[in-house]
Order: sequence, then structure tokens, then C-alpha cells
Amino acid sequence: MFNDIIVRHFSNPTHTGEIAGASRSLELGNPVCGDRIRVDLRLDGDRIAEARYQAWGCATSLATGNAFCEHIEDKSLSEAANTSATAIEALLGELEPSQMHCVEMLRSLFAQLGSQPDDR
Amino acid sequence: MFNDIIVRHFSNPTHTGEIAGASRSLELGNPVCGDRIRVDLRLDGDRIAEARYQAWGCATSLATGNAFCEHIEDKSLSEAANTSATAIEALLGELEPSQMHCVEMLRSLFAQLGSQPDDR
Amino acid sequence: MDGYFDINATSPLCAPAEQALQNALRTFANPSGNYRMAKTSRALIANARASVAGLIGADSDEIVFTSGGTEANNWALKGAVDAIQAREPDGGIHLIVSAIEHASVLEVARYLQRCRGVALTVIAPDAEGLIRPQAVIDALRPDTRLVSVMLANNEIGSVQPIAAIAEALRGRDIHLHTDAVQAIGKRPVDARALGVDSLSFAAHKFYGPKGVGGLYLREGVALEPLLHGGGQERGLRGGTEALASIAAMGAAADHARSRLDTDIVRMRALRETLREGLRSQVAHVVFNGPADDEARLPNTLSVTFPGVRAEALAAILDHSHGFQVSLGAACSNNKAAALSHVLRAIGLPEDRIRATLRLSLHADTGEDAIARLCDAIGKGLTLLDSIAHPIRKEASYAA
Amino acid sequence: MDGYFDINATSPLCAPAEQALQNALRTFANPSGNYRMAKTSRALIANARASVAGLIGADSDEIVFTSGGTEANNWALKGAVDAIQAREPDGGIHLIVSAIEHASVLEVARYLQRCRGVALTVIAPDAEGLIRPQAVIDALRPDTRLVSVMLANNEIGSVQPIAAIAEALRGRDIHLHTDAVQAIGKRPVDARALGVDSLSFAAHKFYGPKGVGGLYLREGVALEPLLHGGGQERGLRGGTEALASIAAMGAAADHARSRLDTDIVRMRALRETLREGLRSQVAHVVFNGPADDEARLPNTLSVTFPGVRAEALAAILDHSHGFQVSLGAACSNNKAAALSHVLRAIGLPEDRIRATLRLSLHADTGEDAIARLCDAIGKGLTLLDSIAHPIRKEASYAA
Ligand SMILES: Cc1ncc(COP(=O)(O)O)c(C=O)c1O
Ligand SMILES: Cc1ncc(COP(=O)(O)O)c(C=O)c1O
Repeated sequence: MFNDIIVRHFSNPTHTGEIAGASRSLELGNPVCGDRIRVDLRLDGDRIAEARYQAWGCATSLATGNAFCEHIEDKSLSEAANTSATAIEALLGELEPSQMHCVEMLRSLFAQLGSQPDDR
Repeated sequence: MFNDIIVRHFSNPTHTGEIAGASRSLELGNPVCGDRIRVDLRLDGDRIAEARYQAWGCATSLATGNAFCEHIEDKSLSEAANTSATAIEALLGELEPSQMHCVEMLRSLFAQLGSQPDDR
Repeated sequence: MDGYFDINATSPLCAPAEQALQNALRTFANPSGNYRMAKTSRALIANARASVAGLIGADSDEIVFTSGGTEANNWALKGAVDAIQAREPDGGIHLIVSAIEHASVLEVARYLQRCRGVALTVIAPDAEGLIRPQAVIDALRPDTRLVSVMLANNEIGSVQPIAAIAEALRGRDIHLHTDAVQAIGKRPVDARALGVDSLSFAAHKFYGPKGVGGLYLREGVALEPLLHGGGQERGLRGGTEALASIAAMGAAADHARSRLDTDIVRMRALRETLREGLRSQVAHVVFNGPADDEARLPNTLSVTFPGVRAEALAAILDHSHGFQVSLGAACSNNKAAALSHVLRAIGLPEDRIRATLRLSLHADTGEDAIARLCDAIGKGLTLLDSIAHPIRKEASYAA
Repeated sequence: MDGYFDINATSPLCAPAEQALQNALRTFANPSGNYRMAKTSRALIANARASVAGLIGADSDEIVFTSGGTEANNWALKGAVDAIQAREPDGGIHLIVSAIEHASVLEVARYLQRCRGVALTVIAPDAEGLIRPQAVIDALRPDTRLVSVMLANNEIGSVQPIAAIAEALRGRDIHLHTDAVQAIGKRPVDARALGVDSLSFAAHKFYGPKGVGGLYLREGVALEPLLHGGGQERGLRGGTEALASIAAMGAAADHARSRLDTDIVRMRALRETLREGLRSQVAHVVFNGPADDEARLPNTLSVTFPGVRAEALAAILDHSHGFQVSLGAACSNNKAAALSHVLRAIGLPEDRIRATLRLSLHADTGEDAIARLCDAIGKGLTLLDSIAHPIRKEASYAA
């Protein structure tokens, strides 16, 4: 079952889509269940002016993409990348064991945000 | 459980007691469950003027004594003794398996009625 | 209900249980569902589990719901045997049970002996119906792996020293099961304090519905399931949950817990009134079971009327006076089958067993109902006396 | 109820069952009692037994009540193994079950293999989910003593040729059990005509209460009890009878019987409407299970939306549209455990299983609810498509 935060994110996603000519893209796949998330960013200097995502997977994965974009949009890249572990976990609310892999995915997204694009 | 006939006979027995100076007595014991019935008869010639019983045993046994006395009282000895097998069975109504031994007791009583006192 | 003196057989629904059942009738979603409706069903079960756990001093996680006391007893014994045999395929299993267990323990023990290669020792109670811990110790063998002694006996109300038995068995790798079906709601039951590995209960003995109950399974104790299936009850007991019955059992548990202390005091007083009433009404009457009030259920009287066929007395009480009581022996042409194994085990001879009634009362029994019962018993005995007068076996029994 | 498309999981109480349950709540006497009150309880059970027997073409004497389908399935298989092992302690036992049985059969089969020395063969269905009688015959061994094939599958609705299987097994001294839990109330079930030795049912699948059901046991067939106890159910199943639930099950059986013919016609029509609605709403949709309408339950649709995560679609249907449906696979990090064993058995690859929903409707489902469901599915797919658009695995699926 889904907590209210997850429900809001997957049933009324606010940040879906692609960004033509995105400044940067993050991409992620979960090898076990096959879930995938891609996030496009439009940067305005250090500021994340726009974040849009596409996702394929279970409802919690879809919610994860939206929660991530909502959280980072309008933040500076470094501020977003430095989101604390506690704050990351709080982003999805309380999860059931079968949904825990989405916290992992979320952590990966934040980690990618912090690493230099050319690190990849 | 008890049918209505049995209930009437054991809860309001009409023929309990002994007859001082009885013309004849029938007596019966069930070796398995220990039930006992004794019936005293006062004969007026061939007519059973009075039948009284004492019994110790389960409720159906107690009812059996009363049903027997009620049935034979005021009949001639031969008429009572010749009560048909069907009529005997009908006297106690429909019985459960655990109550069937009372039909046996009833049959014995009728059989004793038919045999000469000196047969015993 | 006014003439009902057979509460140990089963109880009516208490008002809170009936209300909970009514409320739950429309909560029908399968708790295993992946949608919101299923949440309500799951919450209902979780609440009931907490209520039952609270009643018997357990954690929610230690409670598994079953279809009643019989399933719980079957499961505890068969599930333990399966688990032990799986762990140690070559080891023998010796099982000890008391002779006064309910059929749902005794018949399982006989099945395990007959079909599953289990060695069985049945230990006798003393004349008061008590199983001394020493009797259990004396029966121990190196391969003893399983002991089942009931907490309270349904017929004579004797309460067994389970905590002492648990103490004696500690450290020996023996599964100790207790059938608490008859104790719950009639005395405090604290599964953890008792120190048992498993403990069974049935809702209908504490004013919940029939057909639902459960097993307390101490944390860390493993049993093979008896009902294998779809993973319900954390994989321990398959089957779509009996939602409404479980909800009602939870409410009955809360109710029983809140009333217990006053109920016990009241039942004791009522039972004393009944005992005194019988003594004054009947010349010759014998009470079976423990002499010590601490070692008996507060609501149960096993009464022998020497020389009387209790079956006939019970029939008169029912049909002429509207009282429901229970027998030590049913009328049957099959002697052995019909005699109470409990009364036999405490040494009553056959004629005494056939002369025995069980009177079990509830806390809401009226003083007047007790007076009327004593009066009816007196009248019934007088009637039976008048029928049997010259041929009765023993001296006159009506006062 | 309006958005409820998960009737195969469980059904709500029908009005007659609820009424019967209400009426029975005050009938509390133990049916084993020796007094008049107990007669009412016994009559209630006898009536329910006759009603259930009438629904499935059996004699009252052939019906034994249990706590549900899971207990009935466990009992049939374990009880047969116990009975056979008691008769022939030295003979081996080979058991055949289909791969698409419910967990309450499959898990029992695995238990019997693991703990009871039973040899097990699991036979595969064809791609439509049908077990051919020849597949059973091919699996036979000289020591085959037990076969269990369900009458109707809960996930894809395939109806198995049980009568033909029974015919093939006749004279071989093999116990044939069928799990009819999902068939009853959805198609005519005649236990005698099927020719099986035992058949299980659960009230909550035909609008009766949860936690009660039973086993049809053909006259002359012997099983060791699973619940040993106080001699209830003619010694075949111990435990104080679940009076109110049994009464409600009886009423549900009468109700199901009287409605069956019209219900079937109506469910078929509704299912066609649903199928057509999905076809017109969704570009790419696959229906699983038998092509032949005679070989499938009239109310069940197993639908695959290739390229879609059904779990996400179901979540949207629930939270945004109020529809309850069931999944072919739950979201889980443990791949194997979460995938439907039925869909795997008919050969669906993992991504198709994760793309599958089960829609099971009831006869009172409104046409409008079906239209709204199709619309909601269309909207849900469009939303998912918009989220996944550039990274989805397959071509666009919304029409
Ligand atoms: C001591 C005891 N154990 C077990 C049971 C069995 O409980 P149930 O009939 O609910 O299965 C009973 C009562 O019937 C009992 O008195
Ligand atoms: C085919 C089948 N058999 C058995 C069962 C088990 O029934 P219950 O959950 O009532 O024990 C179910 C449903 O849960 C089922 O669908």
C-alpha cells in the first residue's frame, strides 16, 4: 500500500516530460525489477531552473521521479546535491519493505547530481 | 433429546407408586446401563384395575414405566398382553439410538405380562 | 439465559462482540488485497490481535488466529511434531499429556501415537483433578520433546500448576503446550508468566463467536503450519481471514479484560451461594475437584448426587424448569464411550459418574436464578425419589 | 461495491446470508448439549448442510463443514495420505497436482513431499491454462494414490475437465480431489456428476462469510481427520461448530442456487462488454486463459497490457478512480516470490506477468461501472504513457 506522499506523486505527477536541449540528464535503472527513471535538468547558472522526468516501473518508482524533481527544482545544484540522508528518506514518507528499493533509486539520483557530468 | 411423549411421561408421571398387596408384579433390569423397572398390578378378575410402577434409570426408562402402566390400565390382561409389536413401538414415539434399549425394556414388560406368573 | 448453567460448554455473544460483528459485516475486502479497501480489513485484524494479546499477556506478534480451540490444540501438537521431525529426522519423539485433557488434545495424542510414530505417556491427576509437577517429571524420558497440560479443566474446573511445570521443564528442549480455552475470561492468564511455548484459546468461551480462536506462540518458537496455504498470518496459518468473527473476538477480549476482576469476585460468590443452596436442599451431595479455591475455576461446580441418575435429573431440570446443565455421562448403551474420562481419571466409580452434573455459571447469573435452580433440583430429586422409592440403590437423597 | 472488480478474491455478504447471520446470533447453545436449547442449534446446522448439499449436488451426509477452502484442501490431501498410510504402512504414495493449483493445495503437496515421504508430480497446463486428462494419465505411476486438480482457476478462470479426469482414473484406487472454491456460484457444480472423491468449497466466494467452508466427501470415502477432537461432524472434524457462520453459508448457498442460471448469463454479457470496452480503449491488449467460453468462468478476465507495469496501473485505478482489481505480480524486490505461478505455468514471460491485471466481476456489476472502468484504464494508460513516453519498453499502448 502507498502512503499519501507516494499517492500524490504518482496520481498527479507535476514534473513529467523531457527538456529539449537539457543542460544535463540523469539516468537510472533497477536491475532487479527493471524500473527506470530519467531526469532532464535545465540549469540557469548553478540554479536548477527546470527538472523533468520520465519513468517506467511500479507506482512508487513513478512517484520517486516526481518527488525528486519537485525537491530539486529552483535549488542550486550544490544545495540540491547536498540534501541530507534524512531529508532524502523523508521525501517519500514511510515505505513498506517492498518499496524500499525506491529510496535506493532516490539516493542514486542525488548521488549522480553531486558527481561531475564528466565523472560518468 | 426426548420426544414429547417421553417428556410428558417422565416429567409428569401419573402411575408411580407401589400397590400394597398387588395381584402381580413384573420386574426388569437392564444389565448394561443398570436401569430397573418394577410394575405392580391389581387385577379385578381378568381386568387390570390398577398399574403402578417404580423405576430407577435414565429419563426414558422412567417414561417407559409410566407409558406401560397408562397403556395397560383398564384393559383385560389378555388384551394388554396381546398389544401388537407396532403398538408397543408407538408407545414411546420416535427414539434416538441411545434410547432404543427402552423399547427392549417395554417389550420385556409386555412379554412378562403374557407369560404365566408361575412361568417365572 | 436465565436458566443457563452451562457456560463452560459455550457462552452467548456479549454486547460489544455482537456490536463489533455487526460493524464488521460490511468490511468485506480480502486483507491480502493491494488496494485501499484492504487496509480497513487489515486494521480490523491488527486491532483484534492487539486486544487478544492484551487479554493473555502476549505480544501481538505472538498471536495466530485459528478456527477455534480444537484447531489451536491440533496445530500446537502436530506442528511441533512436524517441526521436530524435520529438524531431527532420526530422533524419536515422546509426548506427555494429562489424562484430563480435552478431546482435542487427547485425540491428537492418540493420532500421533497411531500414525506418526510418537511415543505417548498419559499421566493421571490426583483425586482432586490436579496434575502435580512431579508427575510430569516422573514421566520424562530422554526423548521427551512435547508436554501438553491444560490450564483449567472444563468439567471439574481444576487449575493446573503450569508455571511450576514450565519451571521444571526449563532447559530440556521440550515444547510445553497448554490448553487455556477454559481458563480465559474466568481467571487471569498471562502467557509469558506461565512460561509456556504455546497456549490455545477459543472466543466462544469468553463471550465471543464460535468458530474462531487462536494460538499464542512464544517468540522464537517454530511450528510447521497445520493449514498450509496462501501466506496469511505471516505464513503460519493459511486461509482467508474470518474478518467478522475475528473483530468480534477482539471486542470480546477487551470486554473480558475489563470485567475480569469483578467477574471473578462475583462468580465466586455466586458459586458459594449455589453450593450452600445445594447443601441445604439435598441431604447427600458431593462436590468434585480441588478443595482449594485457588486451584479451581470460580464458576464451575461438579456435583454428584449419589444414588441418582443425573441424566434423568437433567432432563427434568430442562423440561420442567428450564435449566440447562451438563452431564458427567450421557445415557448410552455403550458404557465406556459415555462416561466422562475426566471423572474416571479422578477415580469416580461408574455409578458416581452417572450421578454427576456440571453446573457452570456466568458472572451475570442472578441470585434468584440460583435459588430457583436449587429449588428445582430439590423438586426433581423428590420426584425421582418418589418414582424410585422402593428400588433405589442408595439411601434417600432428597433432604 | 461499484468499483469492485475483485470478486474472485472475496465477495461481500449477500442480503440473505447477512439476515441468516443476524438471526443466528442469539442461537448460541452448543449443538452437543443435552437440552432443548441445543436442538435449535442442531437444526440450524442441519438446514445449512442441506442447503450446501443442494448447491453442489451432494447428500447432506457427504458434507463436512470446515473453516474454509484452505482447511478443506489441507484436510483432503493430508487426510487421504494418513488414511492410506494407515491401511498400507509399507506402500509408497505418489501424488499428482496441477501447477496452477491454489497455494492451499500446492503448499500442502510440498509439505507432504518434504515431511511425509510422499512423491510428488506437478503437471503443467497448456498455454490456455487447461489440464488435459492425458497429462494426468501420462503422470500416473503404479503407486499413484492421490490426484488433485482444481475445478476452476482463480486467476485465469480456466475450468478443468474434471469429469474426464475422474473417468480416466476410475478403478485405479486413486483418491481424486478437486478444489471447487472458485467455481461454486459461478457455474453449475455437481459433485456426483464430476465423479470426484472430495471437493472443497469456501462460503466467502459465493457471498457467504469468511472463515467457513467445507468438504464434500463422497459416501464411502474415508479420511483421517485433520482436526481431531470432540466428535463433532460425525467424528470427522472436531471443534464447536461456527453456528452463525454456518447458518449464513446455508443461506448463501440457497441464494446462489436460485440465482445461478441468470447470474451466469448476466456475468457473461458483462464480461463481453468489458472485453469489448478494453479492446476499443486500448491499442494493445491480450486476454489470457481459454479461448473457449465453455472452459472459463463467466466472470473472470486476465488481461495483459504489454509494456505497462500493471502494478502502477492498479494503483492509479484505486487511488484516482476507486476501482479494486488484482495483480498478476506484486511489486517486490524478490522477483520469484512475487510473480503469479499460474501465469508462469501458462508460459507468460516475466514482463508480461508484470503487465497483467485480473478483473473479476459479479452479477450485480452495473454496465456503467464497466464503462467507467474502461475509461479509467484508458486514462491511466495515457498518464503512464506520458510519464514513460521516451523510455517505455514497447510501442505506445493507449489507443
Ligand atoms: C478445555 C477445552 N479445550 C478445547 C476446547 C475446544 O474448543 P473448540 O470447541 O472451540 O474448538 C474446549 C471446548 O470445547 C475445551 O473446554
Ligand atoms: C481456488 C482457490 N482455492 C482455495 C482458496 C482458499 O480459500 P480460503 O481462503 O477461504 O481458505 C481460494 C481463495 O482464497 C481459491 O481461490
